[in-house]
Amino acid sequence: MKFAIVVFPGSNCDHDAHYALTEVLGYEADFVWHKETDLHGADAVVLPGGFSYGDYLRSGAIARFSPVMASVADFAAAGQPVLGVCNGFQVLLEAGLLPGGMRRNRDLKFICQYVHLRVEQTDTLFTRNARVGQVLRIPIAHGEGNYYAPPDAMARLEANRQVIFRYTAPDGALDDAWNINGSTAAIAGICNEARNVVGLMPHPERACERVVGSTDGRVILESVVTALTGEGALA
Amino acid sequence: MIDESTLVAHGLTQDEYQRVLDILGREPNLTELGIFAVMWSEHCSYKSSRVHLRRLPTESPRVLQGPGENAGALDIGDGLAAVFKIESHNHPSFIEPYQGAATGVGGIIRDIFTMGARPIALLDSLRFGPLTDSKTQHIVEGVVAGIAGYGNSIGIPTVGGEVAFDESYAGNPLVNVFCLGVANADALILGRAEGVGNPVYYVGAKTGRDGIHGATMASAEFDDTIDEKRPNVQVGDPFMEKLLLEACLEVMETDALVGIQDMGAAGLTCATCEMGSRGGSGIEIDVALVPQRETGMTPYEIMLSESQERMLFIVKQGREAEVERIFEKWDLHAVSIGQVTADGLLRVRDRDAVVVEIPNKALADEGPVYNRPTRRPDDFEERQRFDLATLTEKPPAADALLTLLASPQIASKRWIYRQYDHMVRTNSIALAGVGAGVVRVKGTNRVLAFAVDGNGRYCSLDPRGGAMLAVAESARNVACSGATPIGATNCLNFGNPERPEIMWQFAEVVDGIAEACRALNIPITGGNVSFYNETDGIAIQPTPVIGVVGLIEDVSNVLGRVFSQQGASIILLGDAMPGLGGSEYLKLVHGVVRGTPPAIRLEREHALQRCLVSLAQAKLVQSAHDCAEGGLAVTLSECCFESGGIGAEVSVASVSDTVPHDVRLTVALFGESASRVIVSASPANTHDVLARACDAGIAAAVIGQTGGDRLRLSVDDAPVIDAALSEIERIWASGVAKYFEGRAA
Amino acid sequence: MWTIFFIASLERYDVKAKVYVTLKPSILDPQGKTIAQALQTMGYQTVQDVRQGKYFELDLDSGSADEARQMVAEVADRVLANPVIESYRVEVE
Amino acid sequence: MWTIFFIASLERYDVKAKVYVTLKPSILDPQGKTIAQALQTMGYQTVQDVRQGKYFELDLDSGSADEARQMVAEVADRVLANPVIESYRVEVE
Ligand SMILES: Nc1ncnc2c1ncn2[C@@H]1O[C@H](COP(=O)(O)OP(=O)(O)O)[C@@H](O)[C@H]1O
Ligand SMILES: [Mg+2]
Repeated sequence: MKFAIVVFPGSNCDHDAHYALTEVLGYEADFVWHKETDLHGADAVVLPGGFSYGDYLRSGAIARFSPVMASVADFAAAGQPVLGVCNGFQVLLEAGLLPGGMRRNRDLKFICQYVHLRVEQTDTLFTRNARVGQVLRIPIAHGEGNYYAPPDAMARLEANRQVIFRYTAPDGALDDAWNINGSTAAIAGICNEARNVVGLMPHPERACERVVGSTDGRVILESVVTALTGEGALA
Repeated sequence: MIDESTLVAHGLTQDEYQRVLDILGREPNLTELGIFAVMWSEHCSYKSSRVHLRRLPTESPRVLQGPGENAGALDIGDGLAAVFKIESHNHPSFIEPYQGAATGVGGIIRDIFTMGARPIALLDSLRFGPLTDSKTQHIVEGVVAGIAGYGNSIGIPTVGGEVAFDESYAGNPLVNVFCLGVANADALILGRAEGVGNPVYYVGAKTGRDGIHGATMASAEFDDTIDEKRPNVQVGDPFMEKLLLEACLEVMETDALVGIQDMGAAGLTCATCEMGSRGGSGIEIDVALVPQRETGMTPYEIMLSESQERMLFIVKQGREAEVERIFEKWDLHAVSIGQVTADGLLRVRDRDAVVVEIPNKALADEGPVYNRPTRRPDDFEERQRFDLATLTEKPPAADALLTLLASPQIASKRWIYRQYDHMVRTNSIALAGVGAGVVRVKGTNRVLAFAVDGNGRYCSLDPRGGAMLAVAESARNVACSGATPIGATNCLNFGNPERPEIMWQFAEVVDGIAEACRALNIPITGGNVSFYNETDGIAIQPTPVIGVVGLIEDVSNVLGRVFSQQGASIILLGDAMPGLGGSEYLKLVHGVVRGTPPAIRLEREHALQRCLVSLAQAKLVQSAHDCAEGGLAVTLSECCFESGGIGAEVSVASVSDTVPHDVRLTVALFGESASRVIVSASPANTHDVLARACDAGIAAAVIGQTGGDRLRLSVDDAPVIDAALSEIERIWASGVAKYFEGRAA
Repeated sequence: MWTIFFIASLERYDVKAKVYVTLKPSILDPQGKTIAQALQTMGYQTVQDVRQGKYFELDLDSGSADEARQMVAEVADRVLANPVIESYRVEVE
Repeated sequence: MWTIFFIASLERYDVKAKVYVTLKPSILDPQGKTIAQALQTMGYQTVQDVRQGKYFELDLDSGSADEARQMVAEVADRVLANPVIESYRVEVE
């Protein structure tokens, strides 16, 4: 099982993703420089967090024009798994591989803290090992994570069950006070219609070891391995 | 040609100018004069502080690099080095809070990766005026956002820091930033130019007219002409620096580099002459080859520009293409602007014309050195005098505790550190806000812990004692996480050194730091001095900020601040002593800043810290928290906060020889006696903890148990505080944030 | 009371103001520079330089356009722009 | 070669273009809302609403104003604005 981790200029969670996937979880992972168009024969692609191009203009707005993105789009179109984390999610939105866009956080501040995410759907490549309603404790670190999609797009997202994670209270209750950045419908993560492309603002790669505070992020990274290889499938 | 007013504009004295004439044996031209002026400014030359800084201890078997290079380095085992330093960006942060703080972060990060280290953590040490003032709120908002904006973008976690508020900083905020990186111990890269004929390369942002004379500005007080100093503002570009960081680290792996230095204060001038001087070489460059952002720039402007995110490096002849290729990969264009020469001169050309010719050594090492007069302030003894009996009308203890917990000084700093990405790089073990920064070193079992501390109020009452307390507190914070302190850096923030009272404070502080570092076996590997922190003749409190670095050899020995179990024993290590001098309680509850700060016995402090480390290694304690501002009552509260609702019931005896009787209670609760730590231990381990403390010669007593959802405190068996934890925690949690609700960012 | 209030409210106008905030020309604009480079890389070779600024639309309920102009200039100076590094321009319709 | 280059370079114009980008009207603008509230708190009671957007100045070296207009419209649509949430306006001098 091999992952490709795309490195844009300004990506800064690329090494964290690599460490989590290889050192912690024991998979293979290659960095793919944004000017490359070959995905190194990977089985899954990760667009990591960070500040591609400094987040200048809009988060992800410049990175989506990188040469590698055409290959990522083809890879996604072929039904293969693509995960965008934080800035990676923003790149996927800008690239049109996922619907919607991001605004500044409701309180206009960058926010770094643990949040609670409720798993809404498990029939995606990145949540199949989780339970519906399971609450994950995973950190966020972003200034522009206030998700928005126009009403018609929202209706389609909900009808197609494309909302995968929502910000909730620790017990999984929806509550505006726990909607950390003011996202529409408390959306923390979504998938595409084919359910192979997933983007989320929280950082699963930061929540893979007890020593740094949580292991709740593993289920997201492990799900795709189970989906592709059968390893670690739930009984 | 060089007249009196030109000298004044450049901040050079007649004597200094005479020295220039002697060195050159001729009149300098204006560009040369500008170069001398910045290199001999206080900021670059340390002319007022040098004679004192020599008294600091700088050696230990772990020191790989002491003061003098871009950063210090300590051996941390496994073939690795911790590379760290602290820098101030006080003046720029007052003029433009966001950009000033942001470029301060950028500058210290460059100092670290210049040494060949990958930066892995930042800490910030901040001082502002009272938060009730809207101008201060604006500054705080900008500074915090600026640090966040730069650190978050470049992907280096800000894992902790400290902040204090006092009137003396209202017109002179302090922004000190500490950065730490990890390098291979045998691959440290130095800022030297060697090898005649080796090319000198420039890479990074283009040069604009930014911050020309920033270094001389940092060496002058603020006054009504501040507006004229404004066009100098430098804007940070963290994206550019991220590219530089990655490209430089990649180039450093090739061994094609001879030396490298960032262009910080005094820009191209400082980078060229310092590298030349360290390597005993000459350097010749052509300013026409320097990439420029603006048109019509003169050699003077190019040499003195402080545009950010620029590096200068020397490449081994024949390896140029390899180096250029790596920079190209990162979309950076490294250009050769000159070469190393044998004559020891800084020679600057503008195409065919030679515009500067000055010996590197004269600029970098042979600047003026002043042993400025010192005088103890006349009111020194008077301010230390304080009679506890004058404290009438004391509020009930419970009310005083609430006042303290609600004050920004003591309240939760979450509003600040939540804006900092403190988790990127997935090394942060203790989360920001729960003690020292604690960061693992991937690929090893080792952990580094570091803290910045400094108490300006203590230092204003007793500079020497206050400095010792700062070293002790910083080291104690590190030891509370289970780490052995192994080295330190320092940032010395003071007023105008030309005033004898300020110079006296400075000399006393240096002596205090030196004495404490010797006693605690902590070498100083570098630092920074920031003078002229005055507005309209009013100086800041003398504020030494000490950044101590500690080492934990086994990640499983890391300790946190908060109680982790119900029913644990609460143990106080160390003695309570009489006195309230300089305390947070006196200031916040009575508005009094007087008395003598707590006395410190350094050998006891050392024993306490060693004892803490041994308790952590033996896994006998569950938590440890330094007893500092606000005394025992505040410290116990902090141990309960963020613990998931674990309360405590504690009973202590008052300090017996304190008079009068009703003050004893106050001293017991809010006195800030040094060298005290609260630890918690399971009942089964309690005896062993006490026995180890006894062996170490440390007073230790079980003062209560964790449990319940209240904080209950008795003094001499009389209950004095009984509060619902959730309620006092709410007050503490909003103490800083409440000032920023509804502000337009 | 009622009448006075009624008359006063009749005298208010809906005014739209626009404020353009730009970095002063000599100040580095990292965003603009990065955007310009990206556009060139994408093949928009004719782009020489890009500067990024801020743009505000204010809806006011003002006594007069003059009153609005004065107020918006003050707001621009105090809040919307950072006069240390930015300049601004106000337009009132 | 020389002549051709010379003629070509004669035919280029320095063109300045401006692009204004704002969130679509139906989308809540958290920045604008916060500024409006802050202004009201500061005593600017006549402020009803604020919207914050971005403003770009592009320096081009174009064959003609028309060519520039077309190119800038494309750049605004593809790059400077995100049409999912933003609208834009282009001005070419
Ligand atoms: N300016 C700051 N930046 C980041 N974190 C801060 C800042 N100020 C305080 N903190 C965090 O808040 C915690 C409490 O601060 P402080 O009371 O100074 O700690 P301590 O009592 O351990 O010295 C610290 O552990 C620190 O990590
Ligand atoms: Mg402290």
